[in-house]
Amino acid sequence: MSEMTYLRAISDGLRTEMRNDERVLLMGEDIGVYGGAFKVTDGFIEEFGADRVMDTPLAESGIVGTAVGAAVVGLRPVCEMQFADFVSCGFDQIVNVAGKMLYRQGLPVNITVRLPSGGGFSGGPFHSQNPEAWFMHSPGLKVVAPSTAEDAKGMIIASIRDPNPVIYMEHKNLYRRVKGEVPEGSYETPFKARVAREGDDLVVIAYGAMVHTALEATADLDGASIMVLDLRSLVPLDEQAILGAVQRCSKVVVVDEANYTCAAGAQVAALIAERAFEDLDGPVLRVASPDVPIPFSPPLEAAVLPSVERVREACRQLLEY
Amino acid sequence: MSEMTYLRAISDGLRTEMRNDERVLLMGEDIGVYGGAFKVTDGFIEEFGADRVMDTPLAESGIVGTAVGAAVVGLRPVCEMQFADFVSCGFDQIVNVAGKMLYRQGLPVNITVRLPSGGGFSGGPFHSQNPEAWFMHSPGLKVVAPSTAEDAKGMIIASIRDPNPVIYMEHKNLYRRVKGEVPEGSYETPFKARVAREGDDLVVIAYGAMVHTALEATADLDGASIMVLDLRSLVPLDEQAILGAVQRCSKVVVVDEANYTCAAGAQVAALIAERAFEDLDGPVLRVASPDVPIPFSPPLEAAVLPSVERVREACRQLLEY
Amino acid sequence: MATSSTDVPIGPSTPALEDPSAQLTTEDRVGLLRAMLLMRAIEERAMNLYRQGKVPGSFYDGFGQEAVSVGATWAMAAADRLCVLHRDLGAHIVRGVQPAAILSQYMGRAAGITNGRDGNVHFGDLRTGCVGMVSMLPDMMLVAAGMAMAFKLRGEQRCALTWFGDGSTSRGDFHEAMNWAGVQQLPVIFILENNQFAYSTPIKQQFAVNPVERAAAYGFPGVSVDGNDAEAMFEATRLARERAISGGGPTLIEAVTMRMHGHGAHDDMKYVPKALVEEWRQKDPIDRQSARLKELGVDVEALRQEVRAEVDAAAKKALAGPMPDPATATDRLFHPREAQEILLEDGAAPWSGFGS
Amino acid sequence: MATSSTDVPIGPSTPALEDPSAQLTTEDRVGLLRAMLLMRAIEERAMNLYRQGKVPGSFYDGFGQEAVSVGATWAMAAADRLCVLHRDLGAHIVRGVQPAAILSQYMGRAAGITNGRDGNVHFGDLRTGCVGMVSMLPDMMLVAAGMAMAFKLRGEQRCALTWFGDGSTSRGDFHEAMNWAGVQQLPVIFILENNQFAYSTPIKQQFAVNPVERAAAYGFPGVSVDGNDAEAMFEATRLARERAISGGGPTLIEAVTMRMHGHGAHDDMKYVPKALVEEWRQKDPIDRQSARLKELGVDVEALRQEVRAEVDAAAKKALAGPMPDPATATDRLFHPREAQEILLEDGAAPWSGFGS
Ligand SMILES: Cc1ncc(C[n+]2csc(CCOP(=O)(O)OP(=O)(O)O)c2C)c(N)n1
Ligand SMILES: Cc1ncc(C[n+]2csc(CCOP(=O)(O)OP(=O)(O)O)c2C)c(N)n1
Ligand SMILES: [Mg+2]
Ligand SMILES: [Mg+2]
Repeated sequence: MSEMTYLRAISDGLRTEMRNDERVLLMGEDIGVYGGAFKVTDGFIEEFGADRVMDTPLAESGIVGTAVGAAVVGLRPVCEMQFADFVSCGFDQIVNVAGKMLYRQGLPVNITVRLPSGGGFSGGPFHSQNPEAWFMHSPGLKVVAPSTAEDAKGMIIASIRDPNPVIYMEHKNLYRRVKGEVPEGSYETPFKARVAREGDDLVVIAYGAMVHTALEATADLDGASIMVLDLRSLVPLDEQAILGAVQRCSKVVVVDEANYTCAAGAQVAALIAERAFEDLDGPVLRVASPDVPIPFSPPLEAAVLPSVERVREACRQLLEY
Repeated sequence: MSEMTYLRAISDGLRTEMRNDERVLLMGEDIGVYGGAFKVTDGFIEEFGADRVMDTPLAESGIVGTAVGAAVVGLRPVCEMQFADFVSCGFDQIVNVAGKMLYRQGLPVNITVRLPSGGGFSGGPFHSQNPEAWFMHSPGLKVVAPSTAEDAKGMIIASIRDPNPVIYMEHKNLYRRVKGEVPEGSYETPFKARVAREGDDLVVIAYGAMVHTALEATADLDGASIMVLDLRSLVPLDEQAILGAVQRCSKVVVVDEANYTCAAGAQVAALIAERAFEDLDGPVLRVASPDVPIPFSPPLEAAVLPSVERVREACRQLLEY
Repeated sequence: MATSSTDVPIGPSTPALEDPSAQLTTEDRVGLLRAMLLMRAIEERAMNLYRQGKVPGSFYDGFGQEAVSVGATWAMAAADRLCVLHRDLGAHIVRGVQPAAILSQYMGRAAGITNGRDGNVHFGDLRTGCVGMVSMLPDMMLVAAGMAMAFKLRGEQRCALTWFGDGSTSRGDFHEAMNWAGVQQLPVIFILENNQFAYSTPIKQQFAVNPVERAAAYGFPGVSVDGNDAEAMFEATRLARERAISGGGPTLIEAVTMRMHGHGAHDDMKYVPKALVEEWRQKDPIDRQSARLKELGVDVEALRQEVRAEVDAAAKKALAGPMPDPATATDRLFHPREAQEILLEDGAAPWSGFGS
Repeated sequence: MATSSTDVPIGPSTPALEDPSAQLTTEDRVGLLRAMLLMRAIEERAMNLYRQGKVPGSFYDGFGQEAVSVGATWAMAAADRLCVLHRDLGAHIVRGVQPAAILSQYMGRAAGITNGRDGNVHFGDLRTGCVGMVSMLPDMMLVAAGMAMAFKLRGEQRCALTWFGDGSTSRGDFHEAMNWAGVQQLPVIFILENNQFAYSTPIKQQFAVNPVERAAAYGFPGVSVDGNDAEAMFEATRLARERAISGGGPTLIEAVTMRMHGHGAHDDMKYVPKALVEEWRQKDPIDRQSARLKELGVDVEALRQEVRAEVDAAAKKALAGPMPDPATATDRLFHPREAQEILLEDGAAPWSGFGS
């Protein structure tokens, strides 16, 4: 065990798996000599060489498409999009080539696509997006979103080992802000939800950065006993854990940093409305970003991103219901 | 008034608006000399010339990107994706360029993107998709999906006149199957929901082809009085109409041809769970395609697409609740 | 060089290839004809089955372009990997896919290569080293480049090959793949199947200059070949493969040909000048190869009959097979962690030069 | 031609342009220098404000590349339209955007061009005929091509111009735009700003052959220009514009230059050889233009001071402005039907040749 940041935990997971398995290869823009825009792969090229830490042309479709090719002949590419926002430029290769290959042809595509996502530092409309729902709506892709350093490492390893294409959401605003004890060596975190805090009166369901917002918002809320469920995996979605939490708490707030409409949170809320209706003791409240691009200027961005205050308000409203 | 197919109604709307407004220009693959893969623009090049019915290179990003450029200097381009599935290749230009321009820069982008969508005729994984939820989750885009011939015409005209980028979903399985009386000349259908059938015991909420599935499924269901709400517009979503219907009926089935997770139907169900909880007298049931690519072979496709029978079952289950 | 429907030059004049027959035994040359005959017979049968309502969806064929896929694939080794496109059924045949499996595929039967999950030529049989194409054109160029990248990284003497049409060159992925292959000097062969139309769109609306001219500006050679000559296609591909596996990098081959049927079964191709079709009918690749073999004393008629019988039997077998079980419709969305790793396997490589 | 960090040739040898000064009055030449000085002074000020925490997010500049945007924009007419990229602040300055508005933009103030909705150079002032760039590179090439397409369709004598970097040429949209412009022979000017790096990636990892070589294979000329010479940039762009508006089609101009700062403020560019930076420092575009004007007897020092004072005043004004009101954060997602149509308006076109 040693304490490290969420960012270093991702690096640690990548390094561990690269040492374990020669088939693993990293691809992306500026990940080699420069060590990545966020320095996740700092020092990697020295250890693993330019062939396994590949500085690619500025071409997201190229990165994903060639990774698919390399995967079906036995490599295990891990692609980095410099920012999650640029995944729109590799979108077609992900949803149509990688996502559908196994179902159609029986050929698994073992690639991992890392998406540094999320807002909170004035990245503006093109460096703050949370595009996970696009991929949740595209069959054949797994989508995971760790919130802690320990899970960040365990889930990058599990993603690489998973024979399917995995979209690995890493929230930029957790990179250096979140630290934790991380086991040494190789381990996997399952693609299942985790109870971040036990509680009985109400459950806040969240993932990624919003887990921390939820924990902070509910750490001390008028003495109520509030559970926080960290989904960790969005596809597969741990429906059992969600339904179990609702059964236990009867009141639910779903928090999502992404834009409101058709977000992961919409799916979770819809699931609850369909399968846990009888357990509900109040509306399924949602906190998410409104449907606008994430603005640049701090007061505007703060007005848009879900805040501790907004989560707290939603919980209060429901507790009083 | 004259009776025409859904397909001809779209043509009629396009022709009407092209005669009305010289700024309107059609762009797409094989839409000119050939008249379009589905013949929506058959005969157009003869009337309007190759400059206004433009056969483009096979390049979806190019189609959308150049349309954006043409729009901001005063044209009103209507882009056809040959099949909705290929929109993944123009995805970035739609979500990042067209969708965010007004919010960021104050510059409206008046383009319409026509997406022939949906399954039901063994189109297989790449000619059957319903990608509307991707765009609902991308701020700055309007998304509409008419289900009748009259609305198909009125909404294509309204889409062209709308100063914002509009994703116009036209369901291929309605093209020749659905006919109706269509007013002559120019008119607009508002981006609001429509009651397709009145009813009090239960409401089925649907859009596009699923409106017809819903109507058929509930035409005679054990004598129950079943409302069918045709959303018509997905962004903006007519929340008032949805909440009003729930208030009136207390029981809801949401039907969606798209894949289940994070679909339009998830958003509708989540909205109801949040804002109409007290009106609900039973779970919000959903019928949608399971999360797999739409398979080619008829028995497989039939097993995946929402059927009259599945909608009927969901309604029965809820009526008995 | 061949006449084009437009005023866009059909590729640069390429130095004449050496006589390809030096590389080909009579058996090879018969094999080429046989594969082309099979391709045509299977597609004709499928078209009939389509008209009878037995092939769901749409149907697309490669009538008149048989030499492009058959000739090129004849030059590929077992360990090479291919992404086969929609006019290239011949590649599957050469790699060893059985006619009954192909007809089952078209009809959406359980015994089809994709078990009914995908239609028409959207298939790749893993056991033949082929990745099934997606519809989005030309996405597979990047997948082929990626396979070649893996070969190069591992120091293997193998190459990847893919096809794409003239229209497909307009999309961004063409460029990303060409550029990637050029920068990394990958062992990949790109075959531009210039059949002069993309659906209804003639090449002059796709490009101002023939894309084969672009290869040089990506750092590798582009050559134009008579796409209706299976032996010329073989030879150009053989040379490209030699360059590839000896570290010489990619090659772009333009196969100059003509789409002799509509885009799909529904398309009467009114937009194509009749004279152009007539002109190209004279250049039929099967007639050309038959004439060669007749000169060598091969009994081509017997071969034709043999192929016909084979396809008859295949059709019978395919028609007898069941449709897929609807209960399986949602299976195989994800590959289980505990299941065995699945990778592409080697395909047939019938060329005598491989000594097999 | 200029030295490159790599062994990729930096463009073809282009026939020397005629002496550009024939087209430029002394006032023009001073105007070029003035705009470059303003660009540098504004960016230096912004960098300071960034270090003081007054510019949120990241900060990017075009230090050492001022001639590329200033020179090219000087050749643009009021009715022309531009998509300005992230090293090209000079274009905004020439088109008439005020320094205070730019600094407000960087600081996310309400008075910024995007009212705080977007950051740094991601802006376009509608009143100057400029479309604000998106981050996704090089998406704006297609937008520029689309504007040019509209001009051509309407028979207007106008053109569109955009910039993009060496790295941006690797993406599919580069190709789709080049091809579209070539097929339709559009009045568009593409300026490839080859500053030898894309973030940390040197050009030899982006392409095997300089992309300016590709223009010919799209059916239009590609020319290489000394990107550190504002007058050469002006002249090349003027000629390209003449071709464009007289129906001659697109031009690709490679501006050979060097990124003299890190990719962004956070980047120490350790990956760039020191000698290369030193070499290019000798070619500073502002020094070059200053030397020319000194020879003509212009008081360059006075100009510098004037610019400094202007930027001081602008910074003061910008700093005094409020941040945007959070209550407006969700406004303007859609343009109301009943509101007035908004289109790009004409910008400033200071070149004396336009007689303004
Ligand atoms: C990205 C994309 N857009 C549109 C289509 C629809 N489409 C299918 S085939 C075709 C024409 C392809 O032309 P070409 O590349 O020349 O191949 P050919 O069919 O002539 O062999 C089109 C437009 C597609 N498959 N992919
Ligand atoms: C599609 C896309 N992918 C990644 C990025 C992240 N990114 C921002 S600038 C940059 C380098 C751009 O290099 P170049 O085009 O040469 O322009 P320069 O910054 O050198 O002027 C990268 C990779 C981006 N903006 N767009
Ligand atoms: Mg073709
Ligand atoms: Mg650069």
